[in-house]
Amino acid sequence: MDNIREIIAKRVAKELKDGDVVNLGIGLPTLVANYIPEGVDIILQSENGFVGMGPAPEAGKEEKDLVNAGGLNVTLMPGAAFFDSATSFAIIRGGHVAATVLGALQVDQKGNLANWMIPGKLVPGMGGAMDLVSGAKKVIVAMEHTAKGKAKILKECTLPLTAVAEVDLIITEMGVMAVKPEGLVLLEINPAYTVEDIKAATEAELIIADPLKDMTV
Amino acid sequence: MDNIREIIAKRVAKELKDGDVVNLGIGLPTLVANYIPEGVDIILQSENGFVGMGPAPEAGKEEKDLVNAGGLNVTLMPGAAFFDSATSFAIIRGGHVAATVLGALQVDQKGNLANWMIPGKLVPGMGGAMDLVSGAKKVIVAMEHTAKGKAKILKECTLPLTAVAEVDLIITEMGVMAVKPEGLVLLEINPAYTVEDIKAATEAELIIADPLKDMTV
Amino acid sequence: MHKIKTIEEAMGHIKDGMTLMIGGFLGTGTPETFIDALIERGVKDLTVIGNDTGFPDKGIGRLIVNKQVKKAIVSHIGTNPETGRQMNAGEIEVVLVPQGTLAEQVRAGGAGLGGILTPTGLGTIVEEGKQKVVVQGKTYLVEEPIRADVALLKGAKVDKKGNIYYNYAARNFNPLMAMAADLVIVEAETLVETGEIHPNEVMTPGIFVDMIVEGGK
Amino acid sequence: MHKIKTIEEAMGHIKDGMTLMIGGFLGTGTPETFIDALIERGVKDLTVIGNDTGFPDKGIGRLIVNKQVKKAIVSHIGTNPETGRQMNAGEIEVVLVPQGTLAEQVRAGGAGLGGILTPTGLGTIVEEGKQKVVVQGKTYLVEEPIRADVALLKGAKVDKKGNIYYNYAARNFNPLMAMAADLVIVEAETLVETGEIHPNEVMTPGIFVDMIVEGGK
Repeated sequence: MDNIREIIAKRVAKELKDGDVVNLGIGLPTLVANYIPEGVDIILQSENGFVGMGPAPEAGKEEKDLVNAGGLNVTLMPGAAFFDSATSFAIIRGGHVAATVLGALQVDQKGNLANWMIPGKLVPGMGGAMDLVSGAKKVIVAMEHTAKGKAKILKECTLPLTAVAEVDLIITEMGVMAVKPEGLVLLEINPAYTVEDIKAATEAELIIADPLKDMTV
Repeated sequence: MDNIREIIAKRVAKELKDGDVVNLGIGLPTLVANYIPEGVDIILQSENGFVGMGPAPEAGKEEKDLVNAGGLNVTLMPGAAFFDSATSFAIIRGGHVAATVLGALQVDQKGNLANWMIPGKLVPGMGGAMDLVSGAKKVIVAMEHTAKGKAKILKECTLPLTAVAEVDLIITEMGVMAVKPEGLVLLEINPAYTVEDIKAATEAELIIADPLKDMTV
Repeated sequence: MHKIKTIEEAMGHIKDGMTLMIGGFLGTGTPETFIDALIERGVKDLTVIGNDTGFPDKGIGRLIVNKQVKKAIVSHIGTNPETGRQMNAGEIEVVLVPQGTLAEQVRAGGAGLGGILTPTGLGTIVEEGKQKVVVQGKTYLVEEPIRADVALLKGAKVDKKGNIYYNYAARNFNPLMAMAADLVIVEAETLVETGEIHPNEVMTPGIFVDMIVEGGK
Repeated sequence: MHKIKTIEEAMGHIKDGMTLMIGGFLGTGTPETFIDALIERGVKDLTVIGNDTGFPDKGIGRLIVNKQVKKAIVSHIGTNPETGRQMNAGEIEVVLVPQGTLAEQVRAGGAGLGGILTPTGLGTIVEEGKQKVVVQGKTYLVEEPIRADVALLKGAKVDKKGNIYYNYAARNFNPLMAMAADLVIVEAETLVETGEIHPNEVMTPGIFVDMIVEGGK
């Protein structure tokens, strides 16, 4: 389990380029920050109102009011800057975030995403996710490939959508998939799995890239 | 001439209440600041981006970047605050300005105002005037009653409008007029003039208040 | 204009059934002393506008747990299970709004705008019942302005004119809400003399603030 | 991400026919060193977006006098008679926009909004050719977002990550334009080390800024 999350986070980290402003969702996406390659300087945006977020502080060194969008204490990198929520989402909606990484309940081959509610069951709310997915230049869904054996990568989402046709890349422990005009293309495969394994775990129609690369982390 | 401007500015000053945020237009309206009654603390807003504007500095004490919307050096009152142009007009449009005082080329009995262009002749632009007139709680037109003997207070403006039905009060050297549902009401008269004088200098239909008060400054 | 009040004076203005904007993001930047007072006074049937419903023991969540809220307009409720429970039981109405949209709606309410056009939520249930406008060939949702009877804010430093300086991520919705309510009350962690916040560094101009209560946590 | 450039490097990106946003209000907050360089380089057919056309010898006005501007989108031209002369002679196109509307249009361009709804200009020639939307029973004009190829800004203090601190009324349109152009270049009156501007007091986050040129006036 932890190994799966680590694989996903490490692979996502390779998508990020020097100077990118990146928003990492709560949970698995947060781990991505631990695996940024040497020499790559990314700037983390936190939608509660700042850029230049650093890692968690040492115990006892927490600063009041210095928390991330999950309410957890963080630190600051040199050059950090704070702003109000309207400016925070001007950054997000205005295309100033190079990439947003977030989880999904479902994602489909058209790039639709559902990650904010299960009617009659779980309605946590969309928070900033709808704006992030609409506004970020690149939307990366980072998640385990299936949920308790059930496919999450579908022909068409059945849950209420977060956004329509905004997902660019799906990264799971099994591989890397891109949403393209021709459909959902499997670009890379984790050598621990076969194409048949992935097809079996995916409801969406997968187009297999040729050549199909190994997913290295 | 100077006496006329002084009379108008003094009378306008009496409209302002303690704590009011006020925007004074360029020219005659600027003089109003010199006549604020004792004990009345008004806050001047300058649409180029601050509240808490004070009078002109002594010669040699000008501060760079500390200028009013006319580009002239000013000083700051205690508690002044600066902001960007979007916030400046959020203040103006959002009804946070209690009163705006500005001049007019024409104003009419329905409260329409024209003060930003004369087609084919003079097109300086509206600057912040359209927002100020739309957004301020009280719009006071402060001007000489006529221009070279020609009426400026009309039945209906003929020049391109700055805003429709937004003027509340017109203050000239001859008197004080309020735009009301029933029409343009002469509330106060400068004892130096008769009602007939004012009627002759005004194209708009004037309703004479009963009692008609003296305009005291 | 003496703005400094006791908490009893200030909170006495909040009546059953009112609409309140409350600053903060998961409790960071929320005026907890005001929440304490509202709980003590037992005002009920409140409509609350804020980023989220905090936690059961922190932020806006405490008013929910104490059953003083009949309607919440927020971007998420996931961190406070009691909000979800009351919603499912039909005890509270919850309106979920994308975070960036909520920020702009509050800003529009304070800025005299009739709303904003956003791509966020297009093709999702968020668009239900809303007007759409096509601009430059793209479709946008019309999101309407929001205002409240009272805004409750927290500032790190507040001067005696009501100028506010926020610390780190405690800023969030506070400066937006400061513009969008009929009565604006700020909790000052530290009350300072007028002038101690440099005019360049004021984050909420005092002209928006009606009352200051010393002694935030 | 090394952002510090020579003025030659930075200004080399500005080509004939480009659309430029230029910060400042009657020249205060205008990057005059960049204007010098544009005059020296002789780039022409520019579309310029700014608050005003300054004075003949100050601010944007100098580009007008030097006949490098084919179109100006501004709120007023009254302080620069040469703009009016060129306009009447058909040598330049001038689009006059209410100042608060212009500020919101630039902000919308940077914030990913499809525009804003404003009451300003209703019933005047400003409304010609524009969509209208009725919200909560009131009619508003749809004002569309504006973007530019390049934004030219001036900061009082700029750190090496591009974080900007503005002085007094020199802020005006600068922070809005910082969000709304493909290439953002700031003139630093004083270049400081990263961290010298407190993260709370950054007025334009460095993520918006592509290039910094030291040595503004």
